[in-house]
Amino acid sequence: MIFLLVSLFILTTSSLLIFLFCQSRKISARLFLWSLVAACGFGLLSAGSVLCQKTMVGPLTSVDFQVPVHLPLGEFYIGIDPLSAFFLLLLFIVSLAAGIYGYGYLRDYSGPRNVGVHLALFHLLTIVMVLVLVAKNAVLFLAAWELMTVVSYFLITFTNDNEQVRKAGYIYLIATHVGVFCLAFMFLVMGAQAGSMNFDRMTMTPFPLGLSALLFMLAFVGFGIKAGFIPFHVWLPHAHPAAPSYISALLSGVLIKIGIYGLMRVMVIVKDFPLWCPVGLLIMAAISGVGGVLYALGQHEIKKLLAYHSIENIGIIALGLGIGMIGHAYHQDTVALLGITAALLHTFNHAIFKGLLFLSAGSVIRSTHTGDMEHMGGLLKRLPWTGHLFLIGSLSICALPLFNGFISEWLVFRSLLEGVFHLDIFGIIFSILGIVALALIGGLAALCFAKAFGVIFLGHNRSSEGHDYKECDLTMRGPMVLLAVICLWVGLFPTTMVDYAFQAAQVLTGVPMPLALKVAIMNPLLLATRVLSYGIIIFVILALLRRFLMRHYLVHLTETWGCGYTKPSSRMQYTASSFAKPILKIFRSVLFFKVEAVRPKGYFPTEGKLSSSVKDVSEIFFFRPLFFVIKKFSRKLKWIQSGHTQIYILYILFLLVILLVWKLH
Amino acid sequence: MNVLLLHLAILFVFPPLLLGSIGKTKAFFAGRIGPPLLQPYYDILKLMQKASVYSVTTNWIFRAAPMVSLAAVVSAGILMPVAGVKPPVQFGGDLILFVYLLALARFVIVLAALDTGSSFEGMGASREATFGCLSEITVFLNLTILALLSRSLSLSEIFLGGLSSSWLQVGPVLILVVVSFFLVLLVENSRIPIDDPETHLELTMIHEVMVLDHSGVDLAYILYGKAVKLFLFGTMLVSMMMTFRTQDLWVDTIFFFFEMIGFAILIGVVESTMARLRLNKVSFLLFSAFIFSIFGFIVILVRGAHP
Amino acid sequence: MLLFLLFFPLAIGGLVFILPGQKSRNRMLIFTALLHSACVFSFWKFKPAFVLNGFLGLDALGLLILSVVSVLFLMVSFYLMGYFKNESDLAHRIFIGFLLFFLSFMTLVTVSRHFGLLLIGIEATTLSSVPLINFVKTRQSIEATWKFLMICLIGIALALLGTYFLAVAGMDNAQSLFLDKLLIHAKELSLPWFKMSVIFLLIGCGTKMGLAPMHPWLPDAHSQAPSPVSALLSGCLLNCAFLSVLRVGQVCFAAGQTQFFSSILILLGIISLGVAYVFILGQEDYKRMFAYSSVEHMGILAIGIGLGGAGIYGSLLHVINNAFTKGFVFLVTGNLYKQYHSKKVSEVKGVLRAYPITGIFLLAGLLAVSGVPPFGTFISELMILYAAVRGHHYVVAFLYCLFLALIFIGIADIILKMIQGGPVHEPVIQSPNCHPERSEGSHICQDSSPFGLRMTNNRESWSMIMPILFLIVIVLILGFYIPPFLDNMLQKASGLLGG
Amino acid sequence: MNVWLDAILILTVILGLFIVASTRLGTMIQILGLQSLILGCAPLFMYAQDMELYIVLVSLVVIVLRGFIMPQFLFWAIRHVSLRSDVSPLIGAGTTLLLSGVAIAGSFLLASKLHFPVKISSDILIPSSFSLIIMGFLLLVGRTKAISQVIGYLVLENGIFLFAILLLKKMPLLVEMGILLDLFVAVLVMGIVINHINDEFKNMDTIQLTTLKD
Repeated sequence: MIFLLVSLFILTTSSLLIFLFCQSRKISARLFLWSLVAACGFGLLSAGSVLCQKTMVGPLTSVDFQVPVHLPLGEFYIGIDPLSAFFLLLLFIVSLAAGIYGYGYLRDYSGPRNVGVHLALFHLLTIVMVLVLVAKNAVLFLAAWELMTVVSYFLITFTNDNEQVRKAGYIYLIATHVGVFCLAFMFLVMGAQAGSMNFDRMTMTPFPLGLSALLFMLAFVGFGIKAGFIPFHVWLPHAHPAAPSYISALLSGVLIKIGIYGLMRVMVIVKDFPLWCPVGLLIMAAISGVGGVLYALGQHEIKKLLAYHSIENIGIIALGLGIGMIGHAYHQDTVALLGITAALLHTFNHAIFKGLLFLSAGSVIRSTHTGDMEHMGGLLKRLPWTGHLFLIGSLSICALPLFNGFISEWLVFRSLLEGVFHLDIFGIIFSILGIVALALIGGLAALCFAKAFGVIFLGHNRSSEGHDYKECDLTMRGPMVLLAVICLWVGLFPTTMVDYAFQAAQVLTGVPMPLALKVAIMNPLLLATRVLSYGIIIFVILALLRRFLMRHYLVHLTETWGCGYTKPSSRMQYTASSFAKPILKIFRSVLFFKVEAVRPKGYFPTEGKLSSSVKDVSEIFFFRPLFFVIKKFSRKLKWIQSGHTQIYILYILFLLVILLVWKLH
Repeated sequence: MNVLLLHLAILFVFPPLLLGSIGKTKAFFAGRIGPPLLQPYYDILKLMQKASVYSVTTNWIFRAAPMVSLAAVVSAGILMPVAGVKPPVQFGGDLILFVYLLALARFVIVLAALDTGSSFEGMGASREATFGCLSEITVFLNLTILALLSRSLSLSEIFLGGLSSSWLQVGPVLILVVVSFFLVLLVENSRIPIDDPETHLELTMIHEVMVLDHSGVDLAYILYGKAVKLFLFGTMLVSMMMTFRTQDLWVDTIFFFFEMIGFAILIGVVESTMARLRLNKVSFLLFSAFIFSIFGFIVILVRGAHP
Repeated sequence: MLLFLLFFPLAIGGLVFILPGQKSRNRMLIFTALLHSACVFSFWKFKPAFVLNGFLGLDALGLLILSVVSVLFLMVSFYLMGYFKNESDLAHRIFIGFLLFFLSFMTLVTVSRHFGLLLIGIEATTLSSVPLINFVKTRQSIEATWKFLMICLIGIALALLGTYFLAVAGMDNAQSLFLDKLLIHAKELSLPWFKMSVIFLLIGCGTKMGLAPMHPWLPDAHSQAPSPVSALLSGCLLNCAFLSVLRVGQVCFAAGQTQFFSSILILLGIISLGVAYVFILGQEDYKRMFAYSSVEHMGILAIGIGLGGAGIYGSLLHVINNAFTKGFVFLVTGNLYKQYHSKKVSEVKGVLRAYPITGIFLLAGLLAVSGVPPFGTFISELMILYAAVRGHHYVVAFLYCLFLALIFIGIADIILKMIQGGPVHEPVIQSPNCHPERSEGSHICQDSSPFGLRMTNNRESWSMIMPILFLIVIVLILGFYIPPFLDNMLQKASGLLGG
Repeated sequence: MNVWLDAILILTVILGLFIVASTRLGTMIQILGLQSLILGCAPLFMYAQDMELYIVLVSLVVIVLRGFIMPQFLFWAIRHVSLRSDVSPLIGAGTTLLLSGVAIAGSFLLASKLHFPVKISSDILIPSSFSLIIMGFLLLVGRTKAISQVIGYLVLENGIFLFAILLLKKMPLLVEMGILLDLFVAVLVMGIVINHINDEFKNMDTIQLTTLKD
């Protein structure tokens, strides 16, 4: 705990100092860098110390700290239990990486905005996110949550001269703030039930099933907006392209995970829900996962694509969570623990590799000055570091073996299969649904990232004007390398993280982990990694064989075989849209996939055009009409303020008469 | 120990023979003598002795891809019980690893195809990835059914006797699974009616067009990898159908040998009797495979054959 | 002591009319305000005795509102120093004089223990604020004044009738309209008359308080008055009216008619929220928008009182928060108007870039008005919601949340448009009708150079920043921490209303 | 004496009807003055049995203020106005008259419903005050000239005062005087504002005062 307080203290003071020195960029940047490193170090220590404790006291060991400040409902009461600690872990890792990267990113920023203030806000965001994670009082939680929204809004709209950015920020602010009302409602209902706003007291109190269903729905909407479940995901694809890359890394790595954290916290407080709640969660998860990756396939703007992938991964996480809750509802501890562990681990992994992806995407955008994949290509030669780091990221997000994504998806699959084994027909049906969804997600994700990596980094360069691509420097490379290393580490030696995830999962299930089950989970993972090592050995052997066979041939290089075309040009490559077209055509009915083509005509054809696009259903067909209706309604009623005094007096009279009739008939 | 050696030996030596016997079958139907049975071995050895040509566009990915994919396929093979022989490694949930290793193999080949920056290979890559990710679902679903029937999550337990009782209980389900699995197998290994390994008309090909630029050792690796993959799928299909085992190792091996040859002949028959489907029909085929296995599930749930 | 508090500003106000020199008048104003607040804060320590055989007295509620009024008035009078630059001497005399009258009448409202006197005070505040609203005599301002005058007077007439009914209700026991007597005899009041009186009083005071549908005067008056005056109107005057509603509430609570009372209040509150949403969404005039948000907050107060329990504490807390928030928000609009010479949202761009301080203040205004932490409004609004949930008024809670969300959407849209983006470079020139505040309009001629904006930026004087900053800080602190003495006072006050 | 009181009350109501019916501002103001004057006398008749100095004082102030000063002031306020009749009212005179007839009936009905805690010397006092109030509202809502709205407000106030007569003894002098003073100041302010309106708009039609709206 003390470590956490220290890091909070460092962050607070340094953010104030940065704000004071915001005029001189040099000082503020230095200050930012070192304070960030120190604070994150202490934070990681605190999280680790909680997660490593091997006490048999049971899962609910939490270290508390309280400041005697009187507010009507709330008090400043924080504590770390394994669940919070787990999220703190990823928070500190990602914000460390993103922060250092941002320091490098902004070094040669020459815009009108004040960098010092921006950096101070970055610290502030870290602080409030920590507070959300460790808050043990609903009001503190809400306040921190709300602040988180506001601060992140300002970070997103850093470059708000751009109309697009302003719009994106506005959508983000609106969406999340509306979510806050659901949360406030939910927590207050809990508080009214428990008679106190402290989480501990709430955890003690039992909730009647009907009420808990209501709470679940409120929580799902409130936290789901933040986490980006379909159909509440609307803000994500707007916010990410608008924000600077390290901010999107933080958003998608940590911020949306905090939505997941909230959901889990609610599950800790309200222990049992009616069965349809987890089932609903599972279904929404399947929809978000598949929908997210399908939309991602349709995107050609790199950060939009990554944003939709965040939605997909939230779907995967929620699949694990859902099956875990179903298992909990059936009192199948194996399924429950497995599912929740899988969800937690995937949360961590996604934070890491999505952070990596966003950061590397950022340095791509920084050197190409565009986010449109159709103008990229062949960058692996020009930006070797970025390219390879992006490759590692995409291998992880495709859950391919050797990388961390595989471990967590393996766990999710495992839990779903356990569900198939241990549940009754009803449960089996939904486990199958989960399996199908997850399989589809995995395949599509692989397809999508083959497209992304291939189109951005491989082949010829598509852009017409020649850029001077310059590779990012050490301060930007370092954090990415750190994240990449973590990806590989978790992929090859998963035991530690899985162990931590177990610690956290026990908080949710409330039952301490039987050792046998732990072994039953751990062993396969170890064996799987052993198979992977065999694979590596085979690879080495093959490589040596190849070297041996080719020893006395000199490799000669030519053009790619153009299949008979005499002048193959870079514009003849497969583009991102054409790569994704077949699969999108298969799913066109749900995606509203449309291809507009202007075909060249005549003997001396003028230039033709071809563009394909997918429509985000929930945005186009739900939210926009909704807002339109709201605005229209308010415009319809403007006549109330007609400007005639006489009419106004009439209102008073009417009210008088109505009240008299109503009250004294 | 020798069991292990036997497993690896079969895994490494046998696969090209399948291709050979398929070729023979097709030649028989075409009324030709056709290439010798061991032609694939010759091809691979010949390719291994040749130099390679590389495009200037490509990176190391292009060169590493064949090795990675072959390694992935082989290490997937390490999980697969062959001829009633326990695989070197087995654990609960290795079927997931199995599928993901195959996915890895496909992924790197797709990347290699994109690496060349050629329009045709990009096209092939796109198609391969598309059909691959669609067939993956069905593979998973079928494996889940088998796991449910044999109450275990590891391939070896499923295929070594896990299913023997199920034929009696829920035969129809297994038939459905076998059919859908066979369809998926055709797609995964790019055989007719989905894809034609022989023709070299770029626009019609899926898998072949991806590897147009590979040559020499790399092509050899790819060919061999293809053979191993076919072998693995064939093994699964065969051990799905032939659950009967005498506990004698050698007898089982002989049996297995003939079963596989039979499987190859079956493929050959299909290839020589059917025409190639139009590309946009392939997804229907995959969908029907999916429907088969879903239907199998429904039968299971109705029969109450689940725990 | 109370008498001194009443008559001192009155006397000074009279004196100011004959006092030459703006400087001296300003000094007088500030001196009075300081003295006034000093007295008021002494009351927190030593409770003043009842005077005029019980006509005047100060209980917790009164003290609460009185202190709010006094602090806000002090800040506004500081602000005024930098606000008036060059306008006619007479206008200035009148303005300062009536400002002081206004103060003393508001004091009267807060200290009166007799319903008749209360109403007299309220009417007096109305009348004395007329010259303030009509300070710059343009068509719009005159129209606004007229509406304000007519509607408020009618409202007060109804309230007067209500008090008479109350007297009738208490004819055979309470024998008078003294609050304390009424509270004692509340149980024996004859119901039909009492209920009628409550209805009339609520409508009357609601009119003054700006509850929908009696609100229409409010946006006009607030948008047309000079910004400091709008700050006073929505920070002090509305709260005084709210106090009179609370007095009615006290009697109802004593008479055990809380149900009857609260149902009406909740209804009015919800209507006000709805009206605020309708007019805030897509509003073109930022002062009008803030005025409507005053309507919204009055609605919130009414709902809080109506819900009872924690809601009463919450809405009393919200009185303080809202008063200071609205105060500084309107002062900020004053700064904005000085810099952009327009109330049109479409003509204000990139404030944050052009005038960082004002921009940050405006931002704080957005957050505070829409109840976002760390501002105190968050806590108070949350408490009111809590009361709704606690009392199982789920429908009320739902509507409350819905309308607050919609209103936030509206306000955020407008303010973000204003503060973000690059600044507009050419200053906006308009026909004199469009900017009623002539005193400020006089800057235009100097500003019509491309660098006008920068110049006005320098004119952002300390006296126009410090008061705003002070108010913001208060609201911020209330968001983190409620000092025990304030807490006790709030407890006591809500105890009077049965909270 | 009740006969006198009743007569006075009826007279006030009838005068109110006259005001409602007439469209010429001058006459309206005069009749208003007359009505206020008679109202001023009402307390004297009501508390004829137990007269007190304080009541006399109140009624005197009322007679002077409302009967004489206010009308004069109103005349002063409209001295520049050329067009002295409220043409094109929102609700025509006939309709207004009809409505006020209905109002009178209604208020009698209402008054019969609620019973007064103590004995009143005249049982038509409450209904007549109600009907005056309603007439005031009719004027306020129905007329467009600023001045006629002021008149409406005054009629309303008269009605309220009529009711207040009942409670004259309960009300402390301070409060009564305060209320009267307030009323007087209110009329002053209104007059001043009407002057401003005249200056700015060149006439005092409130229809022009509708620029501020959403």
